[in-house]
Amino acid sequence: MSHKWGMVVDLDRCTGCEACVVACHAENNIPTAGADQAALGRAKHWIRVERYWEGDFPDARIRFQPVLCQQCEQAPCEPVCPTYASYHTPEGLNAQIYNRCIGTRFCANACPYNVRFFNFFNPQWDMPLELQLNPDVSLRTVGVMEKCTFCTQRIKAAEIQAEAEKRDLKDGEFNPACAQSCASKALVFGDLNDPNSEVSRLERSNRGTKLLGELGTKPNVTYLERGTWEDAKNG
Amino acid sequence: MQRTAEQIEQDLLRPVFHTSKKYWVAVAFATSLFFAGVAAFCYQVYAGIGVWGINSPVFWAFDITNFVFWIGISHAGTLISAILRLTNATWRRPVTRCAEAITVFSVLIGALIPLCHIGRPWLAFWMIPYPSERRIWPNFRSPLAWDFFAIATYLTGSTIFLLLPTIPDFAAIRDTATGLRKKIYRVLALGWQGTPRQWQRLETAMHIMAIAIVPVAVSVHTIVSWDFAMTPVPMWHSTIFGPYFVAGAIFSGIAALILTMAVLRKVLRLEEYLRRIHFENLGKLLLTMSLLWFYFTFAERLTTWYGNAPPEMVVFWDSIRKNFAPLFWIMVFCNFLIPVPILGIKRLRTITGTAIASCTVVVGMWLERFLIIVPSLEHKFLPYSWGTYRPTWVEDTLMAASFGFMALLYLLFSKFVPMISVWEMKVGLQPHGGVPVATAEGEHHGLVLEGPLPTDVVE
Amino acid sequence: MPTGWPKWLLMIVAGACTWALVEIALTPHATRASGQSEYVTTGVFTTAHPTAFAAVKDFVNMHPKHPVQPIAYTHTVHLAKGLQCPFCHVGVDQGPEARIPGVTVCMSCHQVIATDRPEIKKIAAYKARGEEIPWVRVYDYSESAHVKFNHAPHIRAQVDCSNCHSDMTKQTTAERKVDMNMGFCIACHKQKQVSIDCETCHY
Amino acid sequence: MQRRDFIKISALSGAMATLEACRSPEQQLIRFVPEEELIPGIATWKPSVCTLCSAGCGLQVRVMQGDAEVVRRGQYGLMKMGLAKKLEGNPQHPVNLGKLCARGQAGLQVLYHPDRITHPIKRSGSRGSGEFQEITWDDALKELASRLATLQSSNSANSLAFLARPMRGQRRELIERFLKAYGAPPAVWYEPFDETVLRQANLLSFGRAALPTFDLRRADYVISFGADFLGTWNSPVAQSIGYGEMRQGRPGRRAKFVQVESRMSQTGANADEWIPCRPGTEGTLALGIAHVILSEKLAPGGPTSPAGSLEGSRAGSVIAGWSAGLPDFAPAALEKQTGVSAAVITRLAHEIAQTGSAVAIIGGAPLAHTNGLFSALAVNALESLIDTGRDQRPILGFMSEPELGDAAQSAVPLQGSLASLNGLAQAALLGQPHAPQMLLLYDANPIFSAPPGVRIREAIAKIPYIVSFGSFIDETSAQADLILPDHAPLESWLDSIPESGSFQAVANLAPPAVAPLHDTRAMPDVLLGLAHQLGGDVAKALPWTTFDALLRAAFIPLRTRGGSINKKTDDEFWSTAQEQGGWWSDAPTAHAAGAQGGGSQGAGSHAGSQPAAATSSLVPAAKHAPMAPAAPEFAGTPAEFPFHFLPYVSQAFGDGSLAHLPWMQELPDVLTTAMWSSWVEINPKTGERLGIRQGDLVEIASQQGSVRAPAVLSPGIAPDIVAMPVGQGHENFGRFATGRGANPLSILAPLAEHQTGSLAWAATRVKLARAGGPEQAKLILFAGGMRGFPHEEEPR
Repeated sequence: MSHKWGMVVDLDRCTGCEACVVACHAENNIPTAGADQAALGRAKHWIRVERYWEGDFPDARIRFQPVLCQQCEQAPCEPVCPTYASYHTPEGLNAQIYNRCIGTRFCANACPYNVRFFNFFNPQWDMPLELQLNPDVSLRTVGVMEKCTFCTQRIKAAEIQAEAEKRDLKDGEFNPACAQSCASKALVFGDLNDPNSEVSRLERSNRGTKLLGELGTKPNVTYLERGTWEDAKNG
Repeated sequence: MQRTAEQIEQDLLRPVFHTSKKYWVAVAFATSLFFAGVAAFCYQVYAGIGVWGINSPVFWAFDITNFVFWIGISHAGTLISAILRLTNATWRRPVTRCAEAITVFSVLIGALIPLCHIGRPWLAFWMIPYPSERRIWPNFRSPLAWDFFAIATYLTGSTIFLLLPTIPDFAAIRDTATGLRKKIYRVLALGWQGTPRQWQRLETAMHIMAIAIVPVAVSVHTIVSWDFAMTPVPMWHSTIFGPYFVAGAIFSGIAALILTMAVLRKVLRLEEYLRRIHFENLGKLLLTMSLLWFYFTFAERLTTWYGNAPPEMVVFWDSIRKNFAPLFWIMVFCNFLIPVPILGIKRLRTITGTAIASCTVVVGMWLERFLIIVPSLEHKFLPYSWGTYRPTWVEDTLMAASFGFMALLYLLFSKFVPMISVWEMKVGLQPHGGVPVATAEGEHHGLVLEGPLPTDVVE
Repeated sequence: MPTGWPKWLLMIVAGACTWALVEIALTPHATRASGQSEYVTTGVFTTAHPTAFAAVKDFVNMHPKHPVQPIAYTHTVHLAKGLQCPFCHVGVDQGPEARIPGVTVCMSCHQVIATDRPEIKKIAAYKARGEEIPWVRVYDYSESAHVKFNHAPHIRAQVDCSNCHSDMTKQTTAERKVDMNMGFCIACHKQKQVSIDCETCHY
Repeated sequence: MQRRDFIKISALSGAMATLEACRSPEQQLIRFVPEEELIPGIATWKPSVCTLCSAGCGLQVRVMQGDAEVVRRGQYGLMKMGLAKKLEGNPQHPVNLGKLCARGQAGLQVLYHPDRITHPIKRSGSRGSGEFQEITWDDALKELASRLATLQSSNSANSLAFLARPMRGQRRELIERFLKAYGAPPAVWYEPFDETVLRQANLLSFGRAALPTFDLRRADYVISFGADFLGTWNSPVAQSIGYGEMRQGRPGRRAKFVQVESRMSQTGANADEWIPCRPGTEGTLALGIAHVILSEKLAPGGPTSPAGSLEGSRAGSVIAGWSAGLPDFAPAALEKQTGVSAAVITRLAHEIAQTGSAVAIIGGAPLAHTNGLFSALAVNALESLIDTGRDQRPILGFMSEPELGDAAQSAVPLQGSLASLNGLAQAALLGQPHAPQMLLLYDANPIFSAPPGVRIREAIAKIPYIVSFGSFIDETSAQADLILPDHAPLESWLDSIPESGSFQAVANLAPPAVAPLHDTRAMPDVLLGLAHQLGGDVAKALPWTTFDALLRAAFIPLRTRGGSINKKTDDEFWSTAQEQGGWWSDAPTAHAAGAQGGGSQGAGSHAGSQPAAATSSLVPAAKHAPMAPAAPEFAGTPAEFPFHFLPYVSQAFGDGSLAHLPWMQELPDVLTTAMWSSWVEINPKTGERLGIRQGDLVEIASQQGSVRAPAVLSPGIAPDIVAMPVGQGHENFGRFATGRGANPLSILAPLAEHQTGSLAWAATRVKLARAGGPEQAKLILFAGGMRGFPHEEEPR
């Protein structure tokens, strides 16, 4: 049975701690842009914790919302790429093939979630910071679009391991860096084709929503709305 | 007082044979602009495209604005001259060539810009469908791939359309020139002898091209508009974009044409040939397009406002009330409020008048493209990821260079080819019509000038 | 260039061109991600090519066919002696990379065997200095290929080493006999009916 | 554009370097024979310990082979070696259960930081000029040893001072023993945000001078007074794990969470109800709630539970008027004082009473007022009243202490660290008879983090000889005469004893995860070496030659304590402990916990599962006279300084010690999304009143001085509060932090909590004025928009 990787983001568990953000930087060799570039709006965070204010003092509230690539089934970023650099893998991921990318940036415009990031310069690390780079993830060069891959290198590694041991992948056997580091278990990753996996169980929750679902992009990431104390009390 | 064939030939071929100091200064200026652009591009390739002001989420800005702008300009020529030829509007004769020239050059520039704007220009050839051991073809679902083919077709088509009617003039130059020049033009003239048979062939070819080029032109700008309309971006994802862009393109095209003519008229001293009537007629056309443009803009904005979709309204208000309001209203003035009275009132529809109107339109149409692209990208669906855009000197330089390049190409062209079709003007002289070598065939080929020249031309 | 062009214009043009060239020539230099062969010591690590020339070479896929090695190692001899590849190239059947043997591996045998040969003496000298043999990489992917090749699955799938490294029994020091371009990989993958999905290798 | 220029330049030189390199890259550097043979491309996971905060989480380090430029035998060269690629939580570890916070994961960049001090250096220019010259370890140690010897022989050994950041474990032990044997006064442990007040309060209320542990996964109602327990306070990872469970871990049972604070913290942002209250009145508010519960006889957890009854609550007994039912704390009376309406107070009391297991938490700003201890005791009293532990044991409890051998961990002192730092400063400034002649610095940066009133800068300038063990040049170590760089944590033997975050006793232990990159030496080994050279008592007191020997001696006794390791021989135990990343006791069973928790006593006598450890710090409650309510005092008059100044521990930088890590600099702040800068949070109304817009430059002035930073208008802060994150404003801390932003600690008044003498960092008053436009301020925000939660589909 082929896999369909998906994620559930429980907005009721998310504390906005941003451990996922740093985990992603460490795992995926995402360079730090530096103050000048960040000021120009070129900071790269494959996963970001969006936060929105509601109300005013003293009734002010904040809503946290981790946003990463939604790995849409009907992804607007895919058809627009003239070179097939952005395409749909058999396992339901929106892959970005760096070496095929010529940098038209069309996909980034088409993405309604703004989760595609462009290499405006060749990334650089002051030595010896480069020793921390993960050899399992390629280093994107200038003019190339990049994005969340659901840590495809981890998926590949797990699949190769399973193949070596002649077995199927177990649910929760591996996780993307973000889900792996999430203390409050707000991010749950797994195989949506496996009805018993935790992710598909949670996806069926009645709190489930899709981000910008009205655009018909059919994301493989599901958000679980915040609950309230009253709901819980009333059962 | 009518001019004789000799005078016409003499007047129109003068630029080819005599070069003024002013001309070289102009060339120098244009060239320096162009090479400034080349330098800026080299710097961009070396340092990374980050030296532009583009950022996340505004990934397109000046680059694509200029691209759409130049492709738009290109609709002047071909479309106009093709339609005028087909409808056999006799006043077209002095106009067509400089129109067609504009087309070819602006398409050329428009096609260059995407090559400069992509992140890895050295891989642009992947847009070309060629068999490789990788067994990967371009993605034919991508509007950019469509662009590539449409523009390639348009470029070849309009080039042919420009060169066909110059053949007899090349021949004319060949006959008068001497030395190296003669050799060159002998080649260019493709052995034109002006036999009835050749005239007939030329005629047929021009007819075919005239008919073929119109749908191509329309499709090109429709496809350009689809670069935007095909993506779920607020205010981009609209069905009106196709016709809207085509209309806008013709609009800006005519304006550019009028401007060029006004300049040529002074520089090449063609007052005798580019007369008020030409500007007046083109002015009328411009007026129509201005009204049409306003209609489209109004329709587009009204539907958005009525639809009241939250993400679209953000862009809507941002462009007409907030950050981009100044640009937006300048655009409305330039494209509508200023040109319409000038072109509408006959007394103002003078050569200067139309030239001024055209100026504002060219500016306005550039702003229109900018206002379509940037505000939408700045405000996509998730407020958290909104951004802003400021151009850098590199982008400014590249833009200036695109104009410089246009001027340069035009200047060089005017050096090698008479900017007004000599033989067509001669045709205009025939009292009972017919081609220079009097032949009955002429009548069947619409080459004949029905009746005498319009009075205001003759006066 | 037509005559009559003013001098200053020519200077502008020439200036612009040369400047552009210099700029390109000084494209930010690179080192490889740690774990890969080429390593240059500078203050900053970037993913770009060392020089414009290197970039061009990479673009047209030029590689040294037969790099000169510090030790004139002979695969022929060792393989003839019945050594198996994984004996020295440890890890080739376990993970993505194969280790290129260092002095410790060599000396584990040559402590006693053929110690009098000049090449062996060289190795011994390296060991004495506590230095590693600076082997030159033969097969490698350019940074911009973004290829992630993993030996282990291929070996499990009984792909013979010689498919990609040609017959080592006929080589002394390794030569780049096989041009490992994408077509080469695809052809084999198609023939073996395994995935040719882009992301199988490119990520 | 400096950064890009810098890159350009290095690119240029680099291009040159590469041109030679192109000929034969291998000739560039000699290549060393690897110390360990790793299989390339295959990752191994090694245990380690996170040292970036006091929580003491267990780590797993992903180690892979790679080429690194290292120093061996005093020679630079390339070596294939194990390189740390990623830090993740240790799944077995009782505190963080395989999870890790943002700061912890950035520990990697401490190891590979480009500004690390790579070899011992000696001051060559004038002090603080930042001019140092390289020096060999032998020379450096010889110099230090001789100076120590002379100091001792001239029997002014007690003029040796040791200044370090508080820590729990064998390093601390080693330092204290060294000083004791040498004859020097105990070390000065300083950090700006110390928890002395809370430890003192817990000692009085619950009999344990330790930070509390919360079993949030069982909580039904959480009311937190200023404690940022999901972000930076106590053991955030452990608490976040519990938080997730209490929200959605139990189908149909979702806890309510109320946060009381004057500026919305990350934790407050997650609350179901956020209640702003006047600074320093949190304790009063807590007693108001208690009043309602007591007076209306709302017995939480049902009438059967005696917790509602007045007597029996030890925590209550230390509050004056408790047994009388807190007559002075009627909600109506508190409205003006606390700024919270009586209705709300009453409602909270009723809600709490309804739910089964409720918990009250206090931490952070409320403790940093002059009346911090009172607030803490008040909340503890409320806690003991409402935390009935419906099932098994109370939510709030204490971690048991592992009984390490010989070098048993000393109890954390209950003296506020500001007081001890003050002592040092005064001694130096006044040149008292035993004024410090030599200062050893370890991992503390008081010049940055102490309030100016302490005048630590002048004090340090007066000390003749300063030695730093720091890995980086910071404000304080820049003053050093000799710097002996320590290994990075991942390169050294680590141990620590978590104070909270689990109910098991935990002793962290980890061998080096990777070989040292630079020519550095572990501080403990250096101290042991010095002890050996000094000889005499010092050598006797520290017989070990290396730190791991000391650790082994300390850990071996745990073998007989059962717990996570069950091995016959000491060697087996020792190696297993290294593989596991430490030792921990078994999880307390419900029964045992019940006994320990003493359910009916409320949280009365939470204690560790080992009586010995529990009693070690127990003091009779009766000894302490009941505490009368105290109003907070502030530095500055409301007239002149209309705003309360609230510096807060930064999400990314902690107390500023992590500001040099690029990942942390580029981490968008949780609430404001600011990067690479510092900022001032003010209420939009206040901004309107003073004509301050988002991003404008504002100046905050206190009696002590003033700082400038860009303004962020935040609805989550009271109009009379000005808040500013701590961490930026370093004048000398590596390329990423130096000269960036402003340091709020530099305008704090040196006010101390009255009872404990720890820094009252929330007690300063300031005035606020616009100082410039956005172009001067340079506020860098990651977020474009801050309003308008995107429309989502209706829940299915």
